[in-house]
Amino acid sequence: MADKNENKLFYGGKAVDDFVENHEHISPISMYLKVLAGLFVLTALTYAVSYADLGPASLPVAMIVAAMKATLVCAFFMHLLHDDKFNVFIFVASLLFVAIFFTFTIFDMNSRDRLVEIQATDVRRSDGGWDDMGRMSESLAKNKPSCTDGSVPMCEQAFPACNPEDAHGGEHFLVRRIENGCFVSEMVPKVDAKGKPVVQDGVPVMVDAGCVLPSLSCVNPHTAEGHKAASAKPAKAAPEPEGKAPEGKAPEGKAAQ
Amino acid sequence: MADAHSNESNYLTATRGLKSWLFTLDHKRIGLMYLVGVLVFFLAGGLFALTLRTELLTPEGGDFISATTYNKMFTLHGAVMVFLVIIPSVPAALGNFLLPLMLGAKDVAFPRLNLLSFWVYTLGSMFFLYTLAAGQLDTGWTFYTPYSNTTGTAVISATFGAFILGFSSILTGLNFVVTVHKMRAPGMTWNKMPLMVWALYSTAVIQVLATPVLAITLLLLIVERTLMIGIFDPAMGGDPVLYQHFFWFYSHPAVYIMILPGFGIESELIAVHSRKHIFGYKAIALSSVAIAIISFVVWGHHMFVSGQSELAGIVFSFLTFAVAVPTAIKTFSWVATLYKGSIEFNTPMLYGLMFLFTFSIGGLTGIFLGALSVDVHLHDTYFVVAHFHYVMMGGTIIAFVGGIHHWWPKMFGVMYSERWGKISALFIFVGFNMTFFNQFLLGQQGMPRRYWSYVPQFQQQHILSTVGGYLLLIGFTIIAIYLVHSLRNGKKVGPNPWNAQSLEWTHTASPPIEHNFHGQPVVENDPYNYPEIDRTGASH
Amino acid sequence: MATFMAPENAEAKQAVADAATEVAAEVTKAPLPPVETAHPWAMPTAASTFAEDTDALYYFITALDTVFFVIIMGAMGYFMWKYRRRSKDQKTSSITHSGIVEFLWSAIPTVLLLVIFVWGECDFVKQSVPPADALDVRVTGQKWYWTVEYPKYPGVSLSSSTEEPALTLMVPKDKPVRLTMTSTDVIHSFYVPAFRVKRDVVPGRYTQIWFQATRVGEFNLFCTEYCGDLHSQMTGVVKVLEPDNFERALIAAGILEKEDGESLAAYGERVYRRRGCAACHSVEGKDGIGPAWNGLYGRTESLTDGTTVKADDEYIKNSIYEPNSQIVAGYSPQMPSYQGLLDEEQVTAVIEYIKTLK
Amino acid sequence: MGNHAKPAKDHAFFQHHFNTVGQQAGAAKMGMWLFLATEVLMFSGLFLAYFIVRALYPEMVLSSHELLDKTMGGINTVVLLTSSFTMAMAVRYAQLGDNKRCATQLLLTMACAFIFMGVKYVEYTGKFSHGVFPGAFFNYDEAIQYAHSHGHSFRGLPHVFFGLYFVMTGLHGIHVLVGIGVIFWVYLRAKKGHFKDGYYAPVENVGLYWHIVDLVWIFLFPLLYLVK
Repeated sequence: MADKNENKLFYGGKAVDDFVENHEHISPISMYLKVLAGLFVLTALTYAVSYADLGPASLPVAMIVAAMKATLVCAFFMHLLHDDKFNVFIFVASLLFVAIFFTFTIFDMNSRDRLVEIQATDVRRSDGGWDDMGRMSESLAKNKPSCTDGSVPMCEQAFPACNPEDAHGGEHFLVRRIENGCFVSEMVPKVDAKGKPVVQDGVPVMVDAGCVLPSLSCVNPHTAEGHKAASAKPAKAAPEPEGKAPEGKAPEGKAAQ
Repeated sequence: MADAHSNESNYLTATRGLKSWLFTLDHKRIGLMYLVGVLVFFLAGGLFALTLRTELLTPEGGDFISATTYNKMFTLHGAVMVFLVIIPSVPAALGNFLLPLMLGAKDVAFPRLNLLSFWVYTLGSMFFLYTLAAGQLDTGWTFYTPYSNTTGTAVISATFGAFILGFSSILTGLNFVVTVHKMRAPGMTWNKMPLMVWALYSTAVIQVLATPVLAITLLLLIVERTLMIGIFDPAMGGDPVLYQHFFWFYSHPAVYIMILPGFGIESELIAVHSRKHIFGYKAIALSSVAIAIISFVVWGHHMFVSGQSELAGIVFSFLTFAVAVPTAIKTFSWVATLYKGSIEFNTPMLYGLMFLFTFSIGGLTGIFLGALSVDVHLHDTYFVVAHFHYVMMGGTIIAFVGGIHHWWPKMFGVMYSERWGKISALFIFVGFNMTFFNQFLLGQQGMPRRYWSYVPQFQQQHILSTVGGYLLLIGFTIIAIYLVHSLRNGKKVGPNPWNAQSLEWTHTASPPIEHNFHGQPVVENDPYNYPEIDRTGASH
Repeated sequence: MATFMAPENAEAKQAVADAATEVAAEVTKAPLPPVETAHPWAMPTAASTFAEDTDALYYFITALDTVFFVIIMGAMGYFMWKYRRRSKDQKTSSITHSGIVEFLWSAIPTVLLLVIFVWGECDFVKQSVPPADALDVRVTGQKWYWTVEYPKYPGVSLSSSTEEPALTLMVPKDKPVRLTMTSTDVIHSFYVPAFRVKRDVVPGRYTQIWFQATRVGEFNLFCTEYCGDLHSQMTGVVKVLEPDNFERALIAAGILEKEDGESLAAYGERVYRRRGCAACHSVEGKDGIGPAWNGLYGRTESLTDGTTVKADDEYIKNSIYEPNSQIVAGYSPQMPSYQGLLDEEQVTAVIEYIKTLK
Repeated sequence: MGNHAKPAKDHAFFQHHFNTVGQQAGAAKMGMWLFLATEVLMFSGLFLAYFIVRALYPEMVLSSHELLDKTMGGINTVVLLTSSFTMAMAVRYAQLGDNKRCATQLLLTMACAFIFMGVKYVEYTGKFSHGVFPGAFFNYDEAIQYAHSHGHSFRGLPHVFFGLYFVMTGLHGIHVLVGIGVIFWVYLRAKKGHFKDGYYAPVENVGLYWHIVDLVWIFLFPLLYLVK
């Protein structure tokens, strides 16, 4: 029963007479030129906009311009406008799955940080006691400046500070802390601007503008070198942060950098 | 092994010599080469598992292997079984052989890519073998950071191997999607495709969409380990939980890459051997696609207790239950297919029925793990181990073994010993349940997974589990012996020994000819329209 | 933050000390008796308020699953028997689908699954929000032991041991307890089956669980996130006490000080067992993650940088405070610094203890 | 364009397992689109990592990216867009069966790709010479000095940002190199006059690949170089 179809041609499940199927769309050169011009204009736009300080709007604007450029390339250079609809579907579906990936992961990251800030958190002080960071960040949250604005940092607490010094030429160490309710990690030079060591006994003790940044004992998994916060002395006569929320000393804090 | 009914050469005899196999573009030969690879690694992975089980006979660690060896063994067992056995088992081995035949095509759309995919698989497995030689791997198959960043074992070669295997998987998936879209025979509408094809198609969609994320995850892991850029490693400013998101975005859909083809085989087995039209064809077909899509939004249930936000956990739990529904629909449909059938208890059907038993347990126990508060207790315990073995082994591997038995006469034109087939099926059924059912009980009592020594109260169940493991070994050994024996001494069979209705049985010889069909087959019939079906209309 | 006040006068001090000795005798007995056992088919001992909730849902799902399993397998078994092939040309039904049946077996499981979801979610939310008056406990996971500290009781510290089930966490009965946990190396997971609580302990971040124990006794503590060679030995014992005894017992068990009349070496041995040294250093000649301690003192060790060093007091002290400055050949730099965790007296005691090991 | 019908199956590059040339071309193109989908998802991982790092350490990303040269990035964007245009033209000439013009356009595309890689080389070596290496090799002392000399200062952990920068642009660069390879392959085929009678799928598919490389850069450029 199969033999009767031996010499027939089929395309898309139907018998066809013509062996060659023509379904391409050939665009005129002028159209390609127009698209290229459009792309150049948008590039110039996004380049120019980057010099204008748009603040938080900067990212969405840049992304919208990029998306417009991408649409031009897809629709005309890649012929999606005239292509088999299923190919369009494949491309859109891939973007959809990217969206799923982004949405859920970012959702977790966002809701998680808030939770850590509210509940998690007590940090071991240099004297071995514990401070309740949950309450600190609560009080901070009341008049909290923008997270991206690093100009008024307050030194509240250090997170586990680690010391990847072998990896970094030995002049810096890593400190994680909460700043304005935001997580900040920094590589801090072991010697401050005045040449004063900020490391005592191999322990990162940050003494900066009246803020004491005690740190947890820390281990760099790469060298497994551990450090333990020793006593930390404030440079100015700031009150010992004995489990107290630091509103009092926060305002005169100064940027570490 | 020449065809008993004609002197025509078949795909096995068309050309000769090693080169004609290694550089073949014939999907059937590529499928067979995959089959050999998969079975070799199944043996290796199984032996790793038996080593673990033997160590666990006593609560004290160290009476057979050291903790370090134990950790390497369970890592290799997991990695080999996942990346080298289960993922390629049904799609790449059986699927390659069957897909064009079932669609009425002469080959897959891209035969060269298909061969490349096989060679990429071989290359990836070489990296795993190199890992064995170069200090092994002790991270668990999930390569969680920061452990994988800091351990001294050969993480890079293993992850690079998995990275390469990912490409093999992508190429197979891509090939299958295009083949299903473009190469269907005239008359083969979407509603006339065998359910095996639907399952392979859904699998291929996941392979194409999820595997690239695994590739980038493993690449980032390699970069993290060599350059320490600080994405995943907390010591460098990264976030270890982010790694888990990246990993499970691939690896949760990947468990459906593993099980969906098993569903496909099950549909064929149940329908053919009970001579009934499959019940709820559309529901089964569409639920495969639904599972493929929903599987992308449930990955967070691997992270309920990992420090993921509670809110995210709740969302993921809800979606997890959503994926259970299409799975339940399939199971009910298979059972309903048996209703008023003519059930023959031959070896493939025994595996089909065994699948229903074991997979039901696997599926139902998934509900425990989807429920948030219960999962907190059961997470990372033997309950999870038992659950995924019931799904992956009781589901995919049982279906795979059943599929091999079902299509063996098509692949080689010979029949194996039915009696030994039944005996080994019994061993596997008893051995499997003995090995893994105990582990549910261990898990509910709090026995953590990946433990080399344990508190003495768990010993009794561990012993049972280990004995079950050895029964499985006996069962699989019997299968290996009678199948190999049948190649030379098996009874020759005609093109359609089961009297099935899909194209691979009705339109070509056993074994098939080199180019699958004489001319272009045209589909007029439903693939489940068996002659025994009573058409008088009085059956309702 | 309420803080523990040291007793003021001598009398009170003596009273506490007496009580402490009394309880200490009870809690430091090693090894601890085997912890909870239960019937292999049942859930483990229920010892927290969550346990009842979790078990209720667990049993509900079990019952539901059993019903469904019996239905599915019953139907399958019945069909297998009823419709087994009797003759080659046995006719079969032409039925291909049934809208109503398919709707029912989609809808009913959906509803039941929703019930389970809501139930599990409510309990989970309850488990996620600790009450404000909970007793604070800090847990640090480290390869391969737990350290537990109580901010309210400065100086109190409990550690698990990889060699024997060691008292790791003490909590009062019927009082909520909040654990704030972090890890110093890789991910661990804190799991007490009897309380039905589990949470990963992640480096660089804090995670938190809480529970309220309902039963006095001793319970298993497991690490359930794979963390390396001694993962399966990263276990401990959780002890639930009557609230009346809790404070005294905790101080007795948690403060590690040299007792009157105790030899320095004996004190060193206690430090060895209580401060996690045993996780890596054997005293019986088996080299573990770190060198064994017997015969160590006075030996000449060759280091990874090719030099040699004599294992004297200075070297051992340096190895405790700055463990990775001198690594013995054949070992990897894995040991955390004990700067600030062990005081001078404890280090001296440990060195004395090493001297006694031949 | 129905004037080049060849009745028999003796079309030069027809593969036996297809039924018609149209089926073969359609399958090839669909395969390419699926491959592009995998590329999109693969790069999405890197973009997600970027967004997460940005969310965790906003001031770090903002202070670090100042060190990248916007102008160089801008030039590369223009170069890559131009190459996309020439590639589209090459496909057009292949559709028309004009192998000679097609080859010329492919040559221009390759030239642009080489310019792109050249600029990248200058950028990379410029960074490396000042200690700006990815991850652990980042030399804080040199890099901070370098930043100060340009009037910038780092906040936070620039090694993470530059780690990501090198991985993202590096992986993109690898794609450009692969692109040069495959464009050269179709260039040789165009030279041999293979593309005629409606057979141009290789040029079209290489074109699609090249455009996706362009697309990735369209997003990389603002995110890494421009965004404040």
